[in-house]
Amino acid sequence: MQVTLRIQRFNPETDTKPHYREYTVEVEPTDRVLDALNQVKWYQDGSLTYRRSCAHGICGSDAMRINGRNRLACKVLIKDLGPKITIEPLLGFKVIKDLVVDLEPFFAQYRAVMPYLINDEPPPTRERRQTPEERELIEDTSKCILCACCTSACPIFWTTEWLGPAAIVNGHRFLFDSRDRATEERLAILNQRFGVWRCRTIFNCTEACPRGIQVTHAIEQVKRRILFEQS
Amino acid sequence: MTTGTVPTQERGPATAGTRGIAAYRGYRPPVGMLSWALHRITGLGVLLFLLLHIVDIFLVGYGPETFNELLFIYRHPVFRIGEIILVAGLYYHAANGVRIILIDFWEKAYRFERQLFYGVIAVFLAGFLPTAFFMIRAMVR
Amino acid sequence: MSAPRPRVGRERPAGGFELYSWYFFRISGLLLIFLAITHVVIMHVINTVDEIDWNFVADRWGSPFWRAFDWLMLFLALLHGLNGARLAVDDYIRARGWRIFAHSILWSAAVIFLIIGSIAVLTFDPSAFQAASTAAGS
Amino acid sequence: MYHRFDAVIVGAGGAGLMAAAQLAGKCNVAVISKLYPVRSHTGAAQGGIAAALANVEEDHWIWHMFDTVKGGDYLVDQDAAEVLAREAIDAIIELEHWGFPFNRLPDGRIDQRRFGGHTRNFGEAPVRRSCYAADRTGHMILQTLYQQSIKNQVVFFDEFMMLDLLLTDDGVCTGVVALDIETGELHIFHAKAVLLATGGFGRVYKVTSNALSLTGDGVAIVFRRGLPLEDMEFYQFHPTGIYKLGILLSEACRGEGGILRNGLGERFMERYAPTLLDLAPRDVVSRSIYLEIREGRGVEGKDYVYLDLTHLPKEVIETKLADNTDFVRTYLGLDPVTDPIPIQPTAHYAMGGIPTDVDGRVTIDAQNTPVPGLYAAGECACVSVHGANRLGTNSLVDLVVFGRRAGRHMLQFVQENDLHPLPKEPDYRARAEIEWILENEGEEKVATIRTELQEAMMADASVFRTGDGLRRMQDKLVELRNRFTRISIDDRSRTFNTDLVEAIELGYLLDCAEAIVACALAREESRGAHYREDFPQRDDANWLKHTLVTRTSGGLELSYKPVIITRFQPKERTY
Ligand SMILES: Cc1cc2nc3c(=O)[nH]c(=O)nc-3n(C[C@H](O)[C@H](O)[C@H](O)COP(=O)(O)OP(=O)(O)OC[C@H]3O[C@@H](n4cnc5c(N)ncnc54)[C@H](O)[C@@H]3O)c2cc1C
Ligand code: HEM
Ligand code: SF4
Ligand code: F3S
Ligand code: FES
Repeated sequence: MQVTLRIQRFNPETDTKPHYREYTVEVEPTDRVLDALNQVKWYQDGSLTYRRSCAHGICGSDAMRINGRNRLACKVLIKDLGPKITIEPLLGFKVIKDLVVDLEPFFAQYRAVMPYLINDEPPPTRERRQTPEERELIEDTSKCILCACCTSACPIFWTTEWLGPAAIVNGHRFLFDSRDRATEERLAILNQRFGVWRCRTIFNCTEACPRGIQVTHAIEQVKRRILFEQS
Repeated sequence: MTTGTVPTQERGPATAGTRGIAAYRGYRPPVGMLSWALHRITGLGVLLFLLLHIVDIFLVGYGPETFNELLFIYRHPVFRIGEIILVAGLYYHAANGVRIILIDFWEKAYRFERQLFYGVIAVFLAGFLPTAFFMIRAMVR
Repeated sequence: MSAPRPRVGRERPAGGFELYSWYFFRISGLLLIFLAITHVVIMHVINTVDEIDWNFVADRWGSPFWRAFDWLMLFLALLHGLNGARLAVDDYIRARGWRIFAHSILWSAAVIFLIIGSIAVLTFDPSAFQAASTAAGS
Repeated sequence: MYHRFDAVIVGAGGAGLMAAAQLAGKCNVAVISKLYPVRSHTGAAQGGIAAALANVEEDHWIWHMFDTVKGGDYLVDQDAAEVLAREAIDAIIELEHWGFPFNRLPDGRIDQRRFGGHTRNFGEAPVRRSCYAADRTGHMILQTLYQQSIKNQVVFFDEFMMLDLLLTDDGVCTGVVALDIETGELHIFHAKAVLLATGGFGRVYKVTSNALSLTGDGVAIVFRRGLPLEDMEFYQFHPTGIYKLGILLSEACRGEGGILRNGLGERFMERYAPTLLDLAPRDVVSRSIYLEIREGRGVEGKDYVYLDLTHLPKEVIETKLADNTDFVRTYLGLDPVTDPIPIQPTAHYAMGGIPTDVDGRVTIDAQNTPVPGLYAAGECACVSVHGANRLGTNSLVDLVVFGRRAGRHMLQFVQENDLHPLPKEPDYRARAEIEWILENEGEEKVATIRTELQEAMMADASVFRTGDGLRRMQDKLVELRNRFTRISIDDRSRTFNTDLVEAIELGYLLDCAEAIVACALAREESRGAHYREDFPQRDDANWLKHTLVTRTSGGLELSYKPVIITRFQPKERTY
């Protein structure tokens, strides 16, 4: 079937402002949007620029705005979108070129929550014990692939500076890990002015997450943790 | 290029790409975003009215003449319609406020995000329609 | 190129302002449901704007209960609403200078309106006028 | 731009990050990666990581070693397999201490499950050896290691693509040249030691489970600089990839009772492996599917067959195979509960690559002479623990065990050695390559050449090989290489030029393909994943040896190196 892709283009070397270009490609209805982009890049206009790698939704490279929603291009099929598809870069980040945005601020937010296990106690010779129930607490948030779909879907992130859902999800991943010992430092970070309280429970993040992570739920769990750990 | 932990956010100048309020135009809202936008707009709207209301209440202290002279404003049809909208805003805000509080304190609420929003609409209508009925009746009389 | 190591010392979560603000939203919001909605019902359902005049207010404020009721509503709604406006300011006003400016306006407004409102509700003395108006009326 | 480090690691997948963890904080180390580290393909691995922890039932490292050797059709270097099996246990515990969220037993220890080819007591019965985190084991390894890198303040150069390896005339490695993709600038990394961990090259084939970015860069660059590659003819095809997409459907589907059916609805494995049927080893099953397709019994005469799960209980499909079910639903719009799934063998894993010793040092000959300062680990390397056919879950072990060893050895190396001066004009080759591609005017398209390469490799150098097919492939490669000199790309800008990147990657793919074909043509026997229809028997008398292929001015040169056999003498491989 034929689809028309309306793609936001921007080349910093020649353009001052982003503009749109349309491409018509012949694809199968069951093809991914990424396949359609590849068609354009490989056979029509090699200068179209976007990130991609795994092509099946596990590396997080190709997060972009597809018909107004943040998606992974490799995880949406053409047939679910219809014959006209608008593709734009993620909101809230500096555009480097076409669909490629500067994710450095995103990773800086991620690093700010100390996303690693902290436990200064000398480890046992074998594994640290953790029950399946304790493990279950971090099942959902440990699925995060850092694709930035959630953060860039959050209206609070568009307009102001805050940690954003993805960083909080990764904070949650360690806060709720029974082996971690840095609860208080993490809570202190997340309790800051630009921490969890900025979240207005808008749920765009949850809707956007391609891994189906209950992002808002995780943020709310962190809020409750701060609330109850406080008193 | 990334390095170790950088605790603050660094953001380059936006050469292109949408940031700020303009971003709203480009994002297609699911219900969560709609409910929040309404909550914020109604909250700010009610606040604006409250500020006005404080001023007029202040005039009560200046005696019946001063105050009663002001009351024609309240009885003006435009203002009365405005008040109906205000009440609508307040009711929505109140109902949605309860929804937000539920999400915050009830562990399982996130599973019913959409249902809760529909509930908000239902509660809102249940409260607003009768109130509006009385207000409109008073107005046409 | 490499940044300073994050603190790894133990530290209690600071009882942050944002946390209390968040809490306040919820508590005041719940109280406001009763206050504001009762208010609306009295003003627009039981009575109508046509019936409300100075005497109505004077009568109502004859009771300390309604004074307390109205004052509490005023106090909570004002702080709740302005706190909400503060969030909006934080979200949409990014330039530091403007942000500080907007915050000062908000907090000044809070103080001023709280004072005016309190004066109106708490110091109102109908008898001063009632004497005059009965005199004038007869 | 010029940078100086003690050690530079190229590639931020499991192997690269594991090595970085050994060096961070102890010396001045940088990690260069053409993708953001968390985008590396290690994140795609599902099944698990094997180690004889014996948490669930009796197990010993020597059983693991045996399975590895047998699985590799005895082409495995047994000293390396021993290291792998012994150190796996340690490495898993280390990962756990770093926060890896393994699935657990009720008493809190790491849970383990069965996986193809892993057995108790030298082949008696399946054993539960694979440690896992749901079906996202690779994702968790990648995340855990990246998290450690952040903790250890590792310096990353993200979206920097290595273009050249700096070797002095006397064969010492002194660094790498890399392209900053974002700015188009060349950077010279001057270092005492370099580790290559650039992953596999599944993209030489049309249908593959590998990422679009897995183009064998490290392997090809080493090859271009005149160093040998080992065992390139051994490339594993996983039997069940989603049709056309190549996305992997785990072995567990068949473990749970799934059946392969051809276009006529026949359970065709009865013909090829009457006892083990659908659970025969990967190489055997892939061959059978391919044979059905070639004989016209694919579904609707096309090049796929069905994986049929419809007779399984719904809960099994929904819970035990949840992720696979999600893939099928998302990408095929089919429901495994009611529909058979179109599958075809998918290019999966390179057993061969850059030859190294057990410390990750890159070696150049049959005597294992190391290149001072050059290391390799992960899928791009060939320590030879996988021999002719890798067992499931053994690759992740390979990454952590040999990534770790390489890192440790590098640390010692950089502490004991001084920085070697760079060769003159270190970046002239890389610069010439970029300028050539940016300026070339021709009528050929990169994508067209790449597609033809992938299709031809799929036809003539994949599961089944013949002398004729391989020679045809050789001619095709000559043609493609010729046409490659006449490419022109659309994007001539410097900023984030992925058109340029894809052209460079095509060059690497051509190199890898050339090496595969040359080695496969020479090896006149069938062993593990290498199956020659014209030589269907394993031939230990002549071919129990590793292939080394080197590019010289006179073309490709093949030589051989003995297999190290310590504990287990080659036997017939029956399951
Ligand atoms: C779908 C799938 C499932 C799998 N499941 C399992 C399993 O269950 N168990 C198991 O043991 N194994 C499994 N494997 C195999 C295993 O995952 C891989 O072999 C392994 O992850 C490879 O790791 P690596 O570190 O060598 O490379 P990768 O993780 O592929 O990383 C390569 C790195 O090199 C970088 N790079 C590449 N070229 C350049 C360049 N020119 N310049 C700079 N950087 C460069 C990339 O950016 C990347 O960071 C699976 C593989 C696939 C494809
Ligand atoms: C009637 C009962 C009310 C309830 C239950 C209620 C509840 C809430 C809650 C829970 C919030 C916090 C939202 C969040 O954290 O995301 C909030 C925000 C807000 N409220 Fe109320 N509220 C009520 C009345 C009012 C009134 C009377 C005003 C106006 C004076 C008001 C103005 C606001 C504003 C401006 C915000 C900020 C909105 C935002 O930033 O998104 N509210 N309300
Ligand atoms: S939480 Fe989901 S949307 Fe957000 S970064 Fe992680 S995977 Fe992406
Ligand atoms: S969209 Fe934003 S406001 Fe909260 S619920 Fe999600 S982070
Ligand atoms: S390409 Fe990896 S998530 Fe889409």
